[in-house]
Amino acid sequence: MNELMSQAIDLMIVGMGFVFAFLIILVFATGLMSRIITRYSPPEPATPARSPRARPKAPASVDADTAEAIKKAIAQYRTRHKK
Amino acid sequence: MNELMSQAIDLMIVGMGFVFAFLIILVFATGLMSRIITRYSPPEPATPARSPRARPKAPASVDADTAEAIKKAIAQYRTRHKK
Amino acid sequence: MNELMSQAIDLMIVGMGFVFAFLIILVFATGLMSRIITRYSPPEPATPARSPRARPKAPASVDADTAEAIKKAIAQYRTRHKK
Amino acid sequence: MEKLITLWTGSGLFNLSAGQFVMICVGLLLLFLAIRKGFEPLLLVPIGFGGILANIPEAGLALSAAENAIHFGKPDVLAALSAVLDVSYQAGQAVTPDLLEAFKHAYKEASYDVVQQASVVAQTYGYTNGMLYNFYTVAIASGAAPLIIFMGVGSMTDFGPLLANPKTLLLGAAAQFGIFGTVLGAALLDWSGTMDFTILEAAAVGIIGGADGPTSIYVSSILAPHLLGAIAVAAYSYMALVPMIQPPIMKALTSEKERSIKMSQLRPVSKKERIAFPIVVLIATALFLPDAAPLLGMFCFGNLMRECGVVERLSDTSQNALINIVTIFLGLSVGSKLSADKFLDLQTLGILVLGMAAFCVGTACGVLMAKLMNAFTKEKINPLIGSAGVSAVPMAARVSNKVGLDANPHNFLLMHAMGPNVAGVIGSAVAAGVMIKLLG
Amino acid sequence: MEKLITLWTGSGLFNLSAGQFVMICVGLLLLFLAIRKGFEPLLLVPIGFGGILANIPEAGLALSAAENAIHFGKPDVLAALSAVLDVSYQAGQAVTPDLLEAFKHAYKEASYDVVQQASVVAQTYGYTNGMLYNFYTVAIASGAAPLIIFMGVGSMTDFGPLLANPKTLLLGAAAQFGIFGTVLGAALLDWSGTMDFTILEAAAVGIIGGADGPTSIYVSSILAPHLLGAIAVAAYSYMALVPMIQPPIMKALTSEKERSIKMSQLRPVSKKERIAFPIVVLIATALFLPDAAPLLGMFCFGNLMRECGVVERLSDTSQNALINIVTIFLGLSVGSKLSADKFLDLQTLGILVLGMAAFCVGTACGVLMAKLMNAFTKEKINPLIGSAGVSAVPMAARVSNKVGLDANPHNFLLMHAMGPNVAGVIGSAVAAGVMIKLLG
Amino acid sequence: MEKLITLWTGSGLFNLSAGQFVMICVGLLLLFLAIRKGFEPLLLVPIGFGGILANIPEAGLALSAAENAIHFGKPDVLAALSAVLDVSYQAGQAVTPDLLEAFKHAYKEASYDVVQQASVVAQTYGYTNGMLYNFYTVAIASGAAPLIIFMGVGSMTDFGPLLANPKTLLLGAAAQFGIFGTVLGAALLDWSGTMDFTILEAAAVGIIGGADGPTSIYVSSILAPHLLGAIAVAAYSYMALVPMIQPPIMKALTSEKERSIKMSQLRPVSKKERIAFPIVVLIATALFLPDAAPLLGMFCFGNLMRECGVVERLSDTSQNALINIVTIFLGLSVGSKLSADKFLDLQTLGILVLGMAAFCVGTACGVLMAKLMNAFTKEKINPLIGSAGVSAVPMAARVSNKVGLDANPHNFLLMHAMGPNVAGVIGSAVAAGVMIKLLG
Ligand code: NA
Ligand code: NA
Ligand code: NA
Repeated sequence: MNELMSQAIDLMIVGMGFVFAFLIILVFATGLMSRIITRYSPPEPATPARSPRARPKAPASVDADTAEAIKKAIAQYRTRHKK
Repeated sequence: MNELMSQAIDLMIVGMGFVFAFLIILVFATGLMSRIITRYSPPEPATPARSPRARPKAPASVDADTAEAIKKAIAQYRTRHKK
Repeated sequence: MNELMSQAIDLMIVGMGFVFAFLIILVFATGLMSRIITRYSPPEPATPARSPRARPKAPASVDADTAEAIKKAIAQYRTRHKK
Repeated sequence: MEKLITLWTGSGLFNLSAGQFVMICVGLLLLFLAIRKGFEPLLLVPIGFGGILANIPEAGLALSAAENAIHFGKPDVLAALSAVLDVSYQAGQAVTPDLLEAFKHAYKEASYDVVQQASVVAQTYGYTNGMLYNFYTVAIASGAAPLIIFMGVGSMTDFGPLLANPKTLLLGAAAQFGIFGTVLGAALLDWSGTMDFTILEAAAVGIIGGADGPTSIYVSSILAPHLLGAIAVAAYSYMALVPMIQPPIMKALTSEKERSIKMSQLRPVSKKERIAFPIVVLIATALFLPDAAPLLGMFCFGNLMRECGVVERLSDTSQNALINIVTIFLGLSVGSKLSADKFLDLQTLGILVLGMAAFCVGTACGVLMAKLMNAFTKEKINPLIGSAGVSAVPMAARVSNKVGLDANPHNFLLMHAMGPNVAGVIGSAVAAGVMIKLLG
Repeated sequence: MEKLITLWTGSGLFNLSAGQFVMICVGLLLLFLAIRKGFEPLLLVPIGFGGILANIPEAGLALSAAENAIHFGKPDVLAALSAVLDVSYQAGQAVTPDLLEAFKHAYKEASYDVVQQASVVAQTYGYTNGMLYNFYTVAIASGAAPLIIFMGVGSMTDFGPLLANPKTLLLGAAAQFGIFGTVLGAALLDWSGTMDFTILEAAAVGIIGGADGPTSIYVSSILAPHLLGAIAVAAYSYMALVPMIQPPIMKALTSEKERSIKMSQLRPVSKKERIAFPIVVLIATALFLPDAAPLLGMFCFGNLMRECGVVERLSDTSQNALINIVTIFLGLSVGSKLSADKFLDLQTLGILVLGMAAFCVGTACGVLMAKLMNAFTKEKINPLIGSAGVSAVPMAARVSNKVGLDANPHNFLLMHAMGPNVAGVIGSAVAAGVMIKLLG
Repeated sequence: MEKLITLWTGSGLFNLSAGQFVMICVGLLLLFLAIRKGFEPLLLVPIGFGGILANIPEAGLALSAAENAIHFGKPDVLAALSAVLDVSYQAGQAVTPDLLEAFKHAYKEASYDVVQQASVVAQTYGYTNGMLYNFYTVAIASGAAPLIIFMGVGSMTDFGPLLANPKTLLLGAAAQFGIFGTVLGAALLDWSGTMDFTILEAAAVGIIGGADGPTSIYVSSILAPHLLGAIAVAAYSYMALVPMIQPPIMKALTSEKERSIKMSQLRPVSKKERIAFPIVVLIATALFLPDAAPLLGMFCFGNLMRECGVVERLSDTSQNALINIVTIFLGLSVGSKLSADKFLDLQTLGILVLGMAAFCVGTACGVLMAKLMNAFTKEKINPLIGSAGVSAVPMAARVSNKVGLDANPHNFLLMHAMGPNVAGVIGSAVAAGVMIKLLG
């Protein structure tokens, strides 16, 4: 086994060890953080988990009048179909 | 009184003097500019003083068809309510 | 005739010659490209020549509900006018 | 095993100094103030985060290649640097903390050409500038970022209220007393032996009283870069505290009757006047104070783009994408100056105290100037709009409006206060120019 | 008192030279043309403003650190610079205007390495590069800004009309005669002894005839940077004047009947052809004229981003935020070259005259080429679209359309003229490549 | 005539080498994959185009001024360079290909200070850096572009699913085995004598297994810049191929029953937790792995801007205008490393093979880790979400969802897979930090 091999094996052991150590610490730190926040803060209206890397669409910008007209149109439509 | 004190006093006198001198010049220059512009130009529809650091919202962009449909819906709604 | 003149004449002959040569090559290359693409690809719905340096407007973003309501309003309106 | 030791001796926990720990806490505090208390978050979030990054042990994000090379102190690198920095060291000699201190000190005092040479030596040995150091060089040391932000502010500023009532420029002038008064205050502190300031440092601290972020950063990057972190933090913090700092002073200096003065509605201002104004300011700057040309020039350029009506695209970009991009890097760069050895110093305390005094003095002088003007003119102005002369746009104008409404619920001073408010921006840029001219 | 004198002797009014005064007026004129007359405002507003900034006395915004050091002429700094610049001067010797002239001249003629050394010396003594000088270095001297703008233009260009009728590329070729004809004109002026030009200067002036801003700036920054200001101003001004320059020439060279020729509707162009075209142009460039690769490469890259349909985000950014940001700094940087000693010169007059001639010759050659093509082909083209070959997108195409409508109110030539119009952009980039190859 | 010869001998056709021809074809292939097959087009369109530009003969777009000077091989320039680069050459001596090779080799091996000196010499003789070389220097060599993109990615990332189930961080850890396994694989190839790798090269190749573009580019720019082109191309290509690479491995390692495991709905996560998380990660980084601070710091900064809710402007800009601008230049810069002499090498083949292996190993380890966790915990997780731990956001999570739906059409795993998916980003940044610490 040449030097590169032993270096690579070393790197793998230390590297994976460290990655796991770091992320395990993070699991506990995150859990602790969540618990502290949940305990010491007033319950707030929580946002449900969003789909990542996608921002919520901007709200359809329709002015008040339009919205009103549309609501009426919908209401009208429903009323008619009930008949 | 040490040197720094005398430097600071100097700086204050010269500095405030200059700031006032400059802004007084600006008061006159601005007044002159406004008078010249008002005299030598045709009266134009002046814009009222806007709220600073805030730009007007972009107009709601609804395409022609939608607008047409909405107008009809509103007209319809109004007609009905008159009845 | 001084040296600058002869340089300028040289530059003009070589330059214009090259510009024409290059663009004539491009005429043929473009024609060839268009023919190859037209022959070897399935006919696709071609876009008509657009006005340059102007991008099409973004489609009006109206959410599904609104669109539905508007469709109904239009349908309703048409139905009435038929009567 | 050896590699595990490398990881451990290179970890933050192993190397964390007390100073770095405190500074990370300061960074967290700034984030808290920005996010929970709404203290100028656009700047204090990047500054606070940058401050934390700058204090991560061993990462050297805020250090130049040469500083990193000295920090790691390998004998052969030090030997190469010793020739450049004129520190006596020979390869093989023991590397003691004192020796490293000597190198650091020599680097700090080195002239431009020596710094350049040290940088080449360090990079030849494979060291690199930290990320934040690069950001600082490009954004602040070059002077570019504060000027570009000032351009963006210009393109967001409406001079209409000022043009309708140009006299209010004087209120913006008076409030700059806060700047020069603070310089005097720093001199007093130095005289009394409480803490040491040079005239350059005193001037840089004074500019906090200008209540204008980019101006403060621009001036301190020229006069006293080592104080830039503390000055920027103080400037933005106090700007956020304006609604708490100003009202008591305003009330103490005015009577109920003065606070109730109603001002006549502002005249409409024509488009041509709006276009001509930035050019008038530019020419006045060119004729009387060339040293204010970078600041006021970019400010007027931004405003001209806004008002001329033919370069909407450029104006939009300068007040959105461009200013946002520059703000991110400006903030991180300012944060890079929040290192323990520069911030955890008695001077920082002085800066915080003097900065607060500067705001108070500026507010008071603005109000008093308004009262003085009323003694000479027929058409009275409400002295409450004088406090808006410190700038802190648009916060100070809103404070004037609010205090005015307390006295008379039908008296809306907002538009009237916008005049002195933007005048304060011009005033502090002029004061900055004077200080750069006389001291720079 | 001494400080007041410092302020006064450092003020613009005290130091304003006649040349600077004239150049500030030129800057104001450019702003007037841009804002009131609508002359290419996106460029001429920043250029005009930059021109004013560059001529503010004592501010040195357009000067390098070394030029600023020479300007202020302190004996010890000059002594340090004299060794680098090889000017005979000893510390203590009197500083005369002649001496400063000698330093300035030596700096201007210095090679790259000497300029670098002078810069280090000046910065060691505390002088800094002016703001506009920094902008120029980053934006134009590096070549980046014109290329990035060209990329943006590429992503705003629709090659559809050209692809539908590739023959119109020849019209874009013919119009480039304006470029080379102008080089000849400059040589004639030089020969007649009216004014002096080198071949590099003549070529840089000729590129005005390309009627393409970024190409003009790119070429002149390589061949004759000292003329860049005048060339850019001429190029953008004449592009704005196209609706006045072209119609008389077009009418003089065509008969009423020719102007009324109706052209058949353009065939639809498939998405695949649009995607393939920039790649075809790129490969042709790679094979035949590598020196045009920066310009045409970035142009094709922009166009490929536009047409490929899978990188909408990048295409949008390159035609909005990015091009706007770069335009601001490009304009200010061009303005930095509007300094009195470079602009107020007989050559500038020559540039203005020759630039106008270039547009006229290009227009005429485009029209004549169209007539020549009609002599050989069955399907006639309206010779009015030939004038669009000078580029000046989309102004020249609109002119073709308008003159065509005058002759026949039902004849819409706009789309047909867009082909030669964008061909003109390619043509002038090719001409630029040839000139850089042969002279650069 | 002489000028015609200049044009011809300077044309691409005359100078095209076989290697350049092949690389231009590779560039076209990348464009084809990006545009027609949808392979990560945002990066591969600029990379492919940059690759073509870099291989245009004689244009030297990807070369430094010194490399261009050597390429053109004028005797006086070589004589000046010979002193700096320590190559034996005297003015007048014949310029042979071997001699130019010697110069090129000396430049490649030169230390930082020598490279700087050679650059000054070349620029003194009028040579300039190629456009792509400048882009590479500013964007990648400085480390800025990958970090800014990482900031943008941070501001587009939602840690909600991860916070709801922090255990999934372990899946992100396990998948990094792909990185270190690949390093071992490269060592094996070297041991077997198939191809040569140094440990730095092996580590840079391994990072492909991180399935994260900016991390790969950042690490390889530090450890093995000459392999950057091949590594970036492999990383982005395999990320695009994730939907083909992963499913067979996932199915082979799981039973139908395991694939059908339904997971309980994720708990809602409060805004405060979202704000605190990036700060927790930052502090953990500061304490345990300062070398990951640039990557994780910028990532957390972007995420904090997103979640804190008070800097919407900055967050929007960092995920739109800023990231798009940087992506364009990052892509072109990566393309500049696709030159024939670096890419057409046996090592590239090794990189492609090992990169593929890295993805497979990472996928497998993620799945196996999930199964292992199920052996110890009560609440079972669906092992299919383990494969998402390689990152390749959000492609890998979608693959988990799709394979899950194949097994049980009512089982939506997307949200559950997002946890390990973003954990994979953190995991590979940590792995990058470890490698930089131990080898950089
Ligand atoms: Na102020
Ligand atoms: Na043209
Ligand atoms: Na990963």
